Amino acid sequence: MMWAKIFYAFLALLGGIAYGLFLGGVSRKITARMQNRRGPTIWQNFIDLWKLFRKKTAISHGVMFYLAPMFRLVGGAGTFLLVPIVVGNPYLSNFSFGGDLIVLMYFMVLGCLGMALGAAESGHPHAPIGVTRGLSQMAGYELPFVISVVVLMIADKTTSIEGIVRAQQGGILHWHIFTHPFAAAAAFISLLGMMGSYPFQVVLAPQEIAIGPPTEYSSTFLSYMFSGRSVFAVAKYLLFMNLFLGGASNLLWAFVKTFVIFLWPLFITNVFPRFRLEQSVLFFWTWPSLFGLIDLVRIYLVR
Amino acid sequence: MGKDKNYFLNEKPEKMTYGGVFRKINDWARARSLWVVAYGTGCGSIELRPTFTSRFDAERLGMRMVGTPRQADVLIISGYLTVKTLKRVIRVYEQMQSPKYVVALGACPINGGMYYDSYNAINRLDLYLPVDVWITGCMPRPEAILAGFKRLQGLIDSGKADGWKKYIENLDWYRENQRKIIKNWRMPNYNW
Amino acid sequence: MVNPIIIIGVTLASAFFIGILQVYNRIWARVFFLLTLAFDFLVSGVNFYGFITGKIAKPILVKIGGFPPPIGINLLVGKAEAALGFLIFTIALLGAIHWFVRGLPQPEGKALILFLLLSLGATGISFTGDFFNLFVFVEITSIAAYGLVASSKDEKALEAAFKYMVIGSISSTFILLGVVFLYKATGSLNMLDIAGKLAGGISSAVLALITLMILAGLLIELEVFPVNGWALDVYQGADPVVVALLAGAAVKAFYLVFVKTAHYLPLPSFFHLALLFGGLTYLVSQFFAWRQKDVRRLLGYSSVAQLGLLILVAGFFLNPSVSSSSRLMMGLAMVLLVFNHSFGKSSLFLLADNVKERKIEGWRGVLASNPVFKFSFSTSVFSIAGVPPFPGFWAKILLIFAIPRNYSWVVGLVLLGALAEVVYYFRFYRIASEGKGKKVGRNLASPLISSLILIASVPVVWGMFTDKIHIPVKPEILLLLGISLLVYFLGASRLLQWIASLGVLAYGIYSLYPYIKPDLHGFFLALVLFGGAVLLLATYPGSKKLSSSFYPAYLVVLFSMAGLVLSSTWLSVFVFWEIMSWASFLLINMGKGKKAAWIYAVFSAAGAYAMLGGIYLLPSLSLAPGKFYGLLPAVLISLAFLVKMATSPLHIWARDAYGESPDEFTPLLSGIMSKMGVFGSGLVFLYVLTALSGAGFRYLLGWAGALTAFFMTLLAVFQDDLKKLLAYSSVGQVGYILIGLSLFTPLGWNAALYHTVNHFIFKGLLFVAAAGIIYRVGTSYLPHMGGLIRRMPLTFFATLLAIIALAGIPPLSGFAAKWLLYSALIEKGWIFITVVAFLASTLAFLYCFKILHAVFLGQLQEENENVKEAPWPIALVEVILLIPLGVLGAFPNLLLNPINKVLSGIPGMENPGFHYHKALGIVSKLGHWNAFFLMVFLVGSFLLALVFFALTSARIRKVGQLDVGYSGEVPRAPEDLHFGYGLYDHFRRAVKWLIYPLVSKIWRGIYQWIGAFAEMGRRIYTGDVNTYAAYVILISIIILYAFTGVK
Amino acid sequence: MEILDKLKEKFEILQSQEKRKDLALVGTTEKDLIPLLVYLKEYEGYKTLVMISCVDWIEEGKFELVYNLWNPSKKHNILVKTKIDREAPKFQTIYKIWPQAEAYEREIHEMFGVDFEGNPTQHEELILEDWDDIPPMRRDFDTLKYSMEKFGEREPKSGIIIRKQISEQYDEWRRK
Amino acid sequence: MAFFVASILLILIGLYAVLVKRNIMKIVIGLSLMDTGVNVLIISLGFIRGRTAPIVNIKDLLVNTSSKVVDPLPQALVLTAIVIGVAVTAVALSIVMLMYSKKKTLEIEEYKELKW
Repeated sequence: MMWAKIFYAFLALLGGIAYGLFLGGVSRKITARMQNRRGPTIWQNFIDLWKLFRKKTAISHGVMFYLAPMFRLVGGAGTFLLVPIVVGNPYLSNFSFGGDLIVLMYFMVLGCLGMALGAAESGHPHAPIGVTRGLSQMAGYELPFVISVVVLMIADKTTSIEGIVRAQQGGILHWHIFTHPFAAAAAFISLLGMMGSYPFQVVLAPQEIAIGPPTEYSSTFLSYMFSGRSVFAVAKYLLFMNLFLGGASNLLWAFVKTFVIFLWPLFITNVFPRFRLEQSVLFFWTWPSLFGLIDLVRIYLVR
Repeated sequence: MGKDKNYFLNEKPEKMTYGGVFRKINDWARARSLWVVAYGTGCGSIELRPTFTSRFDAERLGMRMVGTPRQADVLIISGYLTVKTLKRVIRVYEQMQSPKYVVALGACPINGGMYYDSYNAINRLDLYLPVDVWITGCMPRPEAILAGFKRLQGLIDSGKADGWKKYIENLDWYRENQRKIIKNWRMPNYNW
Repeated sequence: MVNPIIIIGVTLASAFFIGILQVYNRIWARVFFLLTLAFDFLVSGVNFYGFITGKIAKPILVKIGGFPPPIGINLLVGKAEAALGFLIFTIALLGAIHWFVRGLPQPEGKALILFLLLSLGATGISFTGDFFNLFVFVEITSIAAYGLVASSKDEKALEAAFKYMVIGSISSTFILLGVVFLYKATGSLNMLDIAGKLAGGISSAVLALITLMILAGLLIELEVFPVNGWALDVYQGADPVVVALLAGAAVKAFYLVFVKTAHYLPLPSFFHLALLFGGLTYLVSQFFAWRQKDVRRLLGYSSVAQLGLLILVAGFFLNPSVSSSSRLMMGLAMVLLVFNHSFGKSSLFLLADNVKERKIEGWRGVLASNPVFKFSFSTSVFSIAGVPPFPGFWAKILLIFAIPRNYSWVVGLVLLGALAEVVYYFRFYRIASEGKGKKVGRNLASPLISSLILIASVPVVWGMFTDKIHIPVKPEILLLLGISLLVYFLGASRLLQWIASLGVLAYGIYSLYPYIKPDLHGFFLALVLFGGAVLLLATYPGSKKLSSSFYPAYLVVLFSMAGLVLSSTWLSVFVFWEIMSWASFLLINMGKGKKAAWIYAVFSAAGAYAMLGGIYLLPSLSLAPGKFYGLLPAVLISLAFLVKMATSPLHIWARDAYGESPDEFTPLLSGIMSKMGVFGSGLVFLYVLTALSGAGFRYLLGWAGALTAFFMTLLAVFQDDLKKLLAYSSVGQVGYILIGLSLFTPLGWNAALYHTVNHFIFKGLLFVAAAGIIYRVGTSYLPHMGGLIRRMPLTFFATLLAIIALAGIPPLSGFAAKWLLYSALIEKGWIFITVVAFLASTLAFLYCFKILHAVFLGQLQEENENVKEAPWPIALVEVILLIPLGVLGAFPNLLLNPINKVLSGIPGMENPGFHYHKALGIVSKLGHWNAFFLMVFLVGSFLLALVFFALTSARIRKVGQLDVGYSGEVPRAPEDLHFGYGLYDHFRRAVKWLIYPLVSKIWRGIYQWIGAFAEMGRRIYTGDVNTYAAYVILISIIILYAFTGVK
Repeated sequence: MEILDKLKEKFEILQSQEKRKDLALVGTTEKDLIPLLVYLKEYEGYKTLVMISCVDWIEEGKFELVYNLWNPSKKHNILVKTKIDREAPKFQTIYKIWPQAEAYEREIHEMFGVDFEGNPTQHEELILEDWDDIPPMRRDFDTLKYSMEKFGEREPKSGIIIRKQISEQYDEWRRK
Repeated sequence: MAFFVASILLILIGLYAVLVKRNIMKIVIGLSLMDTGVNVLIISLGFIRGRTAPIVNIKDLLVNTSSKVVDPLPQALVLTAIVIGVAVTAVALSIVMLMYSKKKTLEIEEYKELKW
C-alpha cells in the first residue's frame, strides 16, 4: 500500500512541476499581453528549463553552494506533497498523512533557507542582500497568514488540512472564504508576499540587485531552482484552495480552483510598482493583520 | 591570496563533446530560449531596448535579458570597443557558461567603422572573441537585430553556431591577440 | 576559668606602666604593649572556651572588694559577656598588629595607652553588673576614643574627635542622670537587684522615664538614625585602625549593655522603640550609602545600618510575646550578626587604610594586582553582603524565619535593606575589580581576619545543615561541594584542573545516580549532571587569561544545581539557589564585563530575596501540593525564577551577562542554569498554586513568555556581537518554555520539558561552537568574521544543524517542541499568544541566517586566512551534541516516553494528550505529525535529487572566491565583497519603534531616582556640631515623650 | 566690456577680445594666470570652472592652456589663456581652488603630457589603459599608423587611399 | 528642692551654649557647665532636709549615724563624676588647642569638612 502511495505521489509531483511551469508560461503570456506585446509561447518555461538543464558547463563556489538547489527542489516538492490535492481519494492525497498544517508552515521555510545558505556562500554581495530582504519580508507577510491560519484552526478545532477541508463541505457557503471573509482577505494579501509578486518583488529585484540570491547560479543548478520554485508556487495554490475554497472533489475542480487562485497575484503584480522593504513590512503588519484580527476577535468572542 | 592575484581562466578548459542523441532537441531548446546578458558595451545598446520591449518584443523568440553573465547564453557587443571595454567584455565572456554565442552589432566591431584610425578603438572583434552573427549598420534598427537573432537561431538549430568551441580549441591564438593590446589584467579602482 | 577582674587589673596597670617605660625605651614599651594584649586575649579566650564547652555552667560573679552584690560593685560575666570580651581583644590584637605593620601614629606612647584604655573600657562595659560602674567604664571608653580619634592629627580627625566629644558627653550626661534617678527610684545600683525589684514590668511613668533616659543615652552611642552624624564623621575622619576597634568592638559592648539594660528594666514599649529606631536606621542608612563617593563614609553607613538591624533584632529578642523557638533563632541570628559584622567591618576598614585613595574611583583596579588583597577584600565584602557560605547569609535566614507572623512587613524591610546593601557593595566590588592594576600597601591583619571568617563559617554551615534550622540536604551534595573547592589548590596547569574536575564530576554522577528517578526532580537532575558533564568537556583550552579559580566555581555551580533539584523543602531550594547565583556571579565576573556581573548580581539578589520573602509567607516549607496559599507568595517566589529565565521585564541583565561572561561558562549559563528557572516555575505551579486558582497568574506568565520570545528574538536580529546575539536568542527560546509551563496542561508540559532538553542541546552546541570560533578568530564581533566554512567545516555543520533545530524546521528535533507547543496552545485556546509565538519563531529565521552568513559564508577575510578547526575538546562536544538532534528528529518518542513517565507522577498530568499511531506518527486531538516518515522522505528525496544531479549535471568547475559576476571588473580584496555588517538595517527602519529600549530605560530610571532620593536624604548630615546636638536633644525628647505612655 | 578694462589695470593682459555678448577672451602670462583666476572667482563672481582645454601650437613649440569660467549671475563666460613651453610642459594645479579641476588636469596630462604639480591623481589612467606611446592628442602623433599597427591591418579595397578618399568627398560636398 | 531646680537650670544653660554658640571654646564651656549641673543635681537628689553631710568625723555622728546623715551614696558617685568631668574637659581642651593650631580659628563654620 505504501509503495503505491509513493508511486502516485511521484506522479503527482511530476504533474505538479509541469502544471507549475505551464502556469509560469501562462503568467508570462498574460504579462506580455498586458504590456501590449505578443510574449513567448505558453511552453516557454519548459524550453527554458530544458535549455538550462542541458547546459554544458557550470561553476560552483563550495559545498553549500552545490547542495542548495537540491534543498530548494526537495523543499518545494515536500511542501507540494504534504498538501492533499483531493481529500479522501487515496491516489491524490499525496503524503498528507505525513503532517498537519503546523508541519507544512515550518516546511515552507526549509526550501528558502537551504537556498539562502547556498547563495550566501557564493560570496556575491547581492545574495545576502536579497536573502535578508526576503526573510524580513517573510516576517512581514507571515503575521497575517498566521492569524488567518489560527482562525481556521480554532474555528474547525483541528490542525490537519483534511479536517479543515471536511469542515468546509456542503455547499459554496460553507467555504472559509465566505464563513471567515476577513481571515481569507488577510491570507490572500499575504499570498502576494509569499509569491514575491510585484508590489513585494524585493527578493529578486532585477533592477537593483540583479536577480538577488541566485546571482551566481548557472545551468543545471538553475534548472533545479527553477523547477523547485514553480512546484512551490503550485503547492501554495493547492494549500489556499484547501484552506479557503473548500478543497477539490476531483482533479478537474482542483485545476479550476488553483487557476483562479493563480490569477489573483498575477493581476496585482502587473499593475503595481515595487514597495521598498520597510514599506512592505509595515503594510503587511497593518492592513491585512487588521483584517485577520477582526476575525480573530470574532472567533474569540464566539468560542 | 595576494591582493592583485589574477583571477582569470588561464588553464585551458578540457575539450567538450558536442553531439549525442539529444543534440537536435537540445539545440532546438537552446535556440528557442536565448538569454541575453544585459551589458550594453557601445552606442548600439540603445537599440536593444525597443527590441526587447513592446514595440518589437524579442521575447516572442524566447529571448530574455538576464542580470548576470553566469545565466546568460548570448553576449551582444553593441558598438566600438576600446581597450578598456574589451578587457571587461572578455572577462564577462569567460564568466558565461557554454554553449554561449556572441552577436556583434554595427560596423565598428567589423572593421573599426568610423573609428578606424582611432588610437583607442579596436578594428576587428573576431581577433579577440569568436563572433557568431554580425549585424551590420551604423547601429542596425530593431528589425535588423531581430533578423540577426533569427539567423542565430538558424545557426544554433543547424549546429553551426560553435564559436564557443572555437574559442576553447584555439584559446592560445585568442590569448596571444588579446595580450598584444592588453598588457596587464589589473584594473584600476575607479572610486571617484 | 580565670577571674575576669585580672583582665581589667592587668590592662590598667600595664597602660600606666607603658606610660613610664615609653620614656626610657620605646622598643620595650611596644613589646610590653603587645604582651598585655596577648595576655588579655588568652585569658578571655580561656573564659570563652570554658563557657562554650559548658565547663563553666553558671555566670561568674566577681565581688570587688569583698562586698556582696547589692552593696559593692561586682562584675557579672555570663556566656555573652565572655564571648564579647574575647571578640574585643581579638579585634584589638589584630588592630595592633596592623598598627605595627603600618606604623604607629606619633606620639607613639600616648596612642598605645589610649588603645589599651579603649579595649579595657569596652571589656569593662560588658562585664560590669553595676549601673554606676557602667557609667564609669562608658566614660573611660569615650575619653580613650576621643584621644585616639584625635591622635592622627589631621583636620578631618580633629573635627571628628571634637564632634564625637560633644555628642559623647551629652549621651553620657543622659546615662549619668538616668543612673542616678534609677538609684533614687529603686534605691539600688546593682543590675540584678533592680531587675528583681522590677520583675513585674515597669508600671509607673517615672520609672519608664528613667529607663528611657538611659536607653536614649545608649541609643546615641549606638548611632541610631537621626543622631549618627557624629559616628559617620568619625568613621570618615579617624585613623582606620581606631575605627576598626570602635566599630568592631566598642560599639558591640554598648550594644550588649543596651540589650542587658532593656532586659533588666523591662519597658513595655521597648519593642516599639527598638523596632522604630532599628528599622529606620537600617533602611535609611542602606539607601544613603547608595551613591556614596567616599569609601570610609560608605563603610560607615553600612556599619550604622548593621547596628540598626541588631537593634531591631534586640527588639524581637526581648519581646515577651515571641515564641521560645523563634527567640532562640533570633538569639543565634544576633550572635552571628555581631561576629560577622565585627570581623568583616574591621577587616574592610584595615584594607581601606592600605589604599591611600579616599574616593571610590581611586580604587579602580585595586583587586587586579595583588591576590592577597583580593582574597581578604572579597571575603569581607561577601560575608557582610550575605553571600552563602559566610555567616551573614545564615544570620539573614535565621532572622527572617524568627520574625513572628504578624510582623511580616518587617521581613520586607529587612530584605529591601539587604538588597540595597548588595547594590552598593557590589558596585564597590565592580569598581575595585575593573581596570588594570594598582599598588597597594602591605597588610597582615585583614587576611588573618578573612581566614578567621572562613574558619568560623565552617561550623556555622555544619550547624545550619544539621540541627538548628535543619535544612534537609543529601550528604553527598555537601561532600561534593567541599571536594570541588579543593580543586582550587591544583592551580598549576589548566589541563590538570580540567581532568581533576572531570573526575570530581564523574564521582558526583556516580554518587547521585540513585536519585535519578522518573519524577520532575530526577528529570532535571539528569539534565544537570549529564548536561554539565558534556559542557565541562568543552571548557579545556579556555582563553589564556582565565583565572585558576574557574573550575572550582564551575563545579560549585553544578553541584549547587544538583542540590537545588534534589531539595525537598522550599528553604533548601532557596539556599542552593543562592549558592548557585553567587557562584555564577563569580564566574561572570571573571569575564571582561564587570558591570554586567554587577547588574546580574543585583537582579539575582533581588529575585532571591523576593523568593525568601515568598517562602516566609508559605504556611509549610515542604514541597507538597497544598491548598491555594494566595497570590503573593506565588508571585514573590516565581520572581526569582523569572529573573533567572530573563523573562521580558527582567531581562536587561541577560545580554551583557551572557555576552561578556567567559566563553567557557556561557554554555552552562544558558544551557542549564536558565532551566533551573524552569524547574522553579514548575515547582511554583505545582506546589504553591492549585490548578484552579492560579489560572489568571498563569495566563499572565503565558503572555510574559510570549512577549519575551517576540522582543528578545527581535532584538537578537540586530545584534552585531555573536555571543550577545546568541544570548538574546537563548532568552527568547526560554520564553517558549515558559508559555508551555504556564499552559499547565499535559500537552503544554510535554512541550515545555521537551523544549527544555532541546534548548539545552542546541543552545549548548551553539555557545560551544561560538567559543571555538572566538578561540580561533580572536573576536566575537560578527563583521570581522566571514567565509569560515572553508576553515572550520565541522563547526559549520554543527552550527547548521543547531540552527535548523533552533528555528524548528521539521526534520530535526527542534520542530517537535514547536508542534507540541502550538497544539497545546490551540487546544487550550490562547489564540493571541499563539499568534505572537508564531511571529516570534518566524523572526527567529532572520537571525538564524545572520549567524550562518556573517560567520561562515560570504568572503573569507585576509586576517582569518590561517584559522584552523576548533580545538579537539570543543569538536568532540559538538559531535556529541549533534547526534541527539538528528536521532530525536526521527524518533521524538525516544524523549517523549520518559517525559510522559515523569509527568504521569504529577496529579492532573496523567494522560499525555497524544498517542502513537503506526501510520500517522504522533496524533493529538487536533492533528498529526509523522516524524520518522518526514525524515526518511526528506533524506531519501535529497539523496535521490543529489544522485540525479550528479549524473546529469554539466561539467562543474570549482571557482575562486573573488571570481564573481562583478560587471566585468576584478574585485581587489575580499572585504570589498563581504556583506557582514548591518545585515538587517532595512528591517530595522521598519521596526524602529518596536526595539526602543524602553524597559532598560525604566530600570535605569528607577536606579537614578532612588540614588537622587538618597542623595537628597543624606543632606541632613550638615557636618555642623550644633545641628548634631540639636538632633540629639530633639530625638531624646521624642523618645522620652512618645514611649513613656505605659500601654 | 568693463570687465576687460578692469583686468587690464590689475594684471598684465597680453591679449583681450570680446567674442560675443556673453563670451570674452583674455590672454595672460604664465605667472599671472592663477592670481587672475582667483580674482575672477572671488571678486567677479565667476564661480564655475567649466573646463580646461589645451591647444598644441607645434609650430611655436608651445602648449596653450585655456580655462573657461562661467558667471551664473551675469550669465557671462570668460576664457583665460596662457602659453607654456612644449618640451617640458609644466604648470601648477588649481585643484585646491576648484576640486573638479583635478579630473580636467588628469585628462590633459594623459592626452598632452602636461605635468600639473600638486595634482594627487594625475598619473592614474583615466581613459587610456595600458598606454605605451607618446600622449595621443599631440599633433606629432600619427593615429592611423598606430591604429593599423596595434589593432590590426584593415584590408582596404585595392588601390584606395582612405585618408585621401574621405578628404576628396568632403571637398566635393563643400563645393556643391 | 531649690538645688534641684537650680541644677536643672544649670544643665539647660549648658545645653543652650552647646546648641547655639558658634565658637568651639564656648561649646566646651557649655559642656563643662552641663557636667557641673548634673553633679549638683546628683547631690541634691541625695539631700534629706535637716541632716548633715556624711563625714563621720565628730563624735555625736558615730552612733546611729544613718538617721542623722544625708544619703552618702550620691556623694560618692559625685566624686567620680567630678573626676571624670575634669578628664573629659581636659581632653576636649587639648582637641580644641590642636584644632586652633591647625586652622587658626575657633569658628565652627571652618570645621564642617565632614558632611553628607
